[in-house]
Amino acid sequence: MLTAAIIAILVTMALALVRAFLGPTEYDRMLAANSFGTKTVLLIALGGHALSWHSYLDVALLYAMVNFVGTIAVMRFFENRRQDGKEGAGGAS
Amino acid sequence: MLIAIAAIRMRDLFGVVILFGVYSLLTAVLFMDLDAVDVAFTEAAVGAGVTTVLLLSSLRLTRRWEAPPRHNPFFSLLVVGVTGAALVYATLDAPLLGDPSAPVHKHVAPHYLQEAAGEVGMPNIVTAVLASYRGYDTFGETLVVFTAGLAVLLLLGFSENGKSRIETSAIHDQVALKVVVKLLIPLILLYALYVQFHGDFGAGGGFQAGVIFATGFILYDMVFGVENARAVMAVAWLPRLAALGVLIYGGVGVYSMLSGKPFLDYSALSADPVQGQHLGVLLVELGVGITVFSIVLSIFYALSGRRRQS
Amino acid sequence: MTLVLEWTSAIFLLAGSFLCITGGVGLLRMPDFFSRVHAAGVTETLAAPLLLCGLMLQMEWSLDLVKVLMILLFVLATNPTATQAMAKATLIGGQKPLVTESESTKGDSPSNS
Amino acid sequence: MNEIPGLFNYWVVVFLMMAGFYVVISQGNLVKKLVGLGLFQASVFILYITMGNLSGGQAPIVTEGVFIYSNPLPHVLILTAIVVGVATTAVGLALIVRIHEAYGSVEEDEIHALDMADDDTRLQEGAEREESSE
Amino acid sequence: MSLLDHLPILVVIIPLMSAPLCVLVDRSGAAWGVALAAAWLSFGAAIALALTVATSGTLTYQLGGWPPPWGIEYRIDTLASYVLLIVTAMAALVMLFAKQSVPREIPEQSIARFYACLMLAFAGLAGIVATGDAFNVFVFLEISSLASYALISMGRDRRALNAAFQYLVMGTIGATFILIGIGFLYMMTGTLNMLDLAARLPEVSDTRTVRAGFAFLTVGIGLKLAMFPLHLWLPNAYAYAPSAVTAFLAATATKVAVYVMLRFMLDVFGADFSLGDMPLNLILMALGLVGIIMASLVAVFQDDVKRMFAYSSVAQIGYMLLGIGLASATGVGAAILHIFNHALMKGALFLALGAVAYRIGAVTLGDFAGLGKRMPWTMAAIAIGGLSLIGVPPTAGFVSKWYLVLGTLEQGLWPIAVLILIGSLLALVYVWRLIEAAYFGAVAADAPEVREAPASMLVPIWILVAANIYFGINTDISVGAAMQAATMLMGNGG
Repeated sequence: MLTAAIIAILVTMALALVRAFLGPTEYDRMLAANSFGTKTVLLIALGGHALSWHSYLDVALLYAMVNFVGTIAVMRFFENRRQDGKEGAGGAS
Repeated sequence: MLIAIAAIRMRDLFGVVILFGVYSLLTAVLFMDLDAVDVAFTEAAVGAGVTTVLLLSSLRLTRRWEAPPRHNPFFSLLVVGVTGAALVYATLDAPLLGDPSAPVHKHVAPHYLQEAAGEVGMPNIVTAVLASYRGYDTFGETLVVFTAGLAVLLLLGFSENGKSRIETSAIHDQVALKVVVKLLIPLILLYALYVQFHGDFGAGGGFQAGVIFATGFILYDMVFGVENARAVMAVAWLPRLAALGVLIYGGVGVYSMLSGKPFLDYSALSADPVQGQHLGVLLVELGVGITVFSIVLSIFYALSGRRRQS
Repeated sequence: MTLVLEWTSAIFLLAGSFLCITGGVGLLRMPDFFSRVHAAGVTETLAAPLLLCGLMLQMEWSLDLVKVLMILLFVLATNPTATQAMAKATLIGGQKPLVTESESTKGDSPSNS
Repeated sequence: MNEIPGLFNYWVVVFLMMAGFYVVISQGNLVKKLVGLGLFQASVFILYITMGNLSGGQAPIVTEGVFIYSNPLPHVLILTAIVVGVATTAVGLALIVRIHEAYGSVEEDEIHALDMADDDTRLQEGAEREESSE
Repeated sequence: MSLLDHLPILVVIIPLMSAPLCVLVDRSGAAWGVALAAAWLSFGAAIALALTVATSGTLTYQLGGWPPPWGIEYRIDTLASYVLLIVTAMAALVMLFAKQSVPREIPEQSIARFYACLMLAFAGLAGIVATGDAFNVFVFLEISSLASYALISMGRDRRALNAAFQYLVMGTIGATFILIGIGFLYMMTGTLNMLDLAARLPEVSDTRTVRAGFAFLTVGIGLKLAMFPLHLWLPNAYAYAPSAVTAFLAATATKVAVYVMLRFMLDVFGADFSLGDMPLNLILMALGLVGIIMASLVAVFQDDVKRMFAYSSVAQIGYMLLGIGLASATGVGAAILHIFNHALMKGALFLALGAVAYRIGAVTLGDFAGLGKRMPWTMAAIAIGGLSLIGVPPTAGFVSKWYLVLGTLEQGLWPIAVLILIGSLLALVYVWRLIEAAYFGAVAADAPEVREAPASMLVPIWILVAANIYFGINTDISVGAAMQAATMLMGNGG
């Protein structure tokens, strides 16, 4: 049953990756990356258990944290971009 | 692989950075699979975390879109092709993956695996080798970090008043975010301490702990604004703190030298050699942790405190 | 007892997997950013605890269990927050939710080349 | 994934390495160059870790009941190398920020053009000075 | 263990530990004091070390008390002590020079950090020379490179930034190549200790992996030492860095890279493998020659004097590579000798240029007009350094070129000897352009009043100039040590 769950996570990761490639706006990429990160946490937690890796949970916890911090860092990136809107015309419609 | 190709093709640097972070995550998973827990841990904290944050911070200061390529890529492709061919050529005689008869597993490593637990007295052999057998390399590594911090400070310096940053951000004044972050930060710092002192038994150690600790502060800075963060941790003290970390590490070495043992011989620290090793590794990891924490944080401040100039 | 545990765990895992994939498909197929946030955020927030609960039910009682619990709490705390913050940031950043028919959201995106 | 036979892992590494290397030498954008450098280095890390792997091995943390461990030495080396890599990236980023402040651009070609313009003006100044001295 | 036993590590540790101290005191004067003391102490340790090695042979030092293939080992043989002596001596002199020069070029609040970086660069170079562990070379290489990127970027011209970035990219590629090379070696032998590597390599030396590892190491080190087609980063980096930095790096950084090359090629792989089985001797010879001619030609057309001498450095590296490529004890000896002599002359030249820049503010050829009368001591130093660069008899430059020509003639390669002479002639041309401007050029009417450089600058410059002449006349010490080191290197491998 773990295997099934892992496969499901892998499929979702692939879907998220496709979204990250396609864009079209940077917000989509951010979302996809965030979702991808969460899935990685789950993957390590489940996969680590299945393959009995050593201290995989530490890594998973770290990932969960890094993912959150990374997402916030990305969001902070937007703030300035909006003010000098000339260059980052990507998202503003 | 796909990510790498996509990262090359994409001209939106922002996308490149995000994909690079994702790529780091995948690399770390691969490291886990190849039994390199410590490396995966570090790669996750550094590659996916710190590097992404730093790249984004500096992207904020520079331009986001890349100009279309103008060069004929033929020459580069040729160089790359030759190098690649050399690499493939090299792998033809290389031992297979996981082959137990490969020279790497025959010569030096078995000694570590058999003796480290007895000589250094800690189950995590990576930490034992890192901090004791090749402790001097790690001292060098700490100095590399220290040098990098110095270099960044020389180049950028801290902006003198934190007010220079315009505080109308997309995540400014988000109440839910602030509350959650406020709750999380103590947890993160606690976790960093756990990683710092658990390095003897599992994945972790001074470097990773320093990064995580700094991440906590970076998070605080990003959500609550630069003035508040700097009130907690005065900027001027960061380089000194880093120097202190290096001095702790070096001091352990000098102490062992003064007591008649070679540089960084931790057995000089206590009457019982194994006890001394333990104490030495602990102190050394502490030094690494302090240095890394203060350098990572000061690099972040230096990059993020700067105002964009056009 | 073990049988019950196994079955519960299996149910949790299956439900989690299902949600996970649903979220992924939603992330890919939804027409604009806000619906994608919705798809990804909502499913993820439920899928992660489900999967982790399923995992916890399979484990023995040890320090690791506590760690999984911590991951669970962490994900539970950060995920909705991040999703909400993202949506808000996007709204501030100038994206408009797609209310009626799609006209302009895709045209002006010079990002991927 | 451990069953991937023989050398395949190396070849993936080689491919990644070359991708990173290509970015470094062919791209004109300085930020992207740094990302390429990171890619290049990360793939070298994988190379080291690959050679340290031992089939059926466990992570090199002494646990009861486990007798085969992977080689810890490459792990140690790569820990150091990762740190070196991120240090380099940080310094490179700081340089880029300064370059952007000084030139207003992070494209190699544009910077080069600006430099050439600088040289020209400097030569002219020098020539004028020489003329005035004669 | 007495203090004497700790000498190998002291040379490296003193400057290393002084760097955090510089940051802690954070005052320009005090930081200078700390750095100066550290440099001179380290120099003293290097002298003591050289004497010990000369009497009692190769020294080893086990870091952390772990025996070598498991721990890291420091190994000081004749060659290492010789190069250490050069590096520490240059650092000590540059620190004297820096007192006046640095406050002029660096903003006040970063001076302490600047000295810390300088000390780190210095310690990194010393660490590379002293170590006997392949991976440790990489770590210390990175310390010194990172520090030098920062140092170069401190130049006042905005192009210093770009130069530093170019150097960073090239240097990191080089370091990564070295890392790949070391990885392949480790893969095939399972060890990182150089001595152990040398012992275990012959078994596997015909595998393709080792050959590729060899190639990667060569290219990587070639990037670091600015071997001819890979030299693009060097002229800009040297031209725009602050003058104290240029003097220090020009006199030491590439020399240490040459040392690393010698160490790996001849010690680890063995002369038979690298110069016999692999066609490295031909490649090095060809690249060395092309480098000499091309770089000298470019140097002739430079207007910026710093840049001119930077290109001349590329050419001089060509001489060293040529010497190694000759694959004989005389050739390698000449190369080692040239490391020493080139450090002397380039140190003197760049320090003198720094003094000129200190007084005038720029160093284009036009600025030199009439300087012979206005800064007589400085210009005399430049003139003698230039003569040494050309290789005129009573100077040190002559000695190393003489041995180089001797080495080529030994093997009957007289066309190469002719090319060396052509290279010297080109050097004559560019040095002459400078001297002509300085002594025969008319002073511009509106030129500002210029005084002689301050004494604290002249002293280190003239110490180096005196050394140039001394080692040109009394060749026993330098030649003896170089030849001994060369025989050892060739003997070990063959």
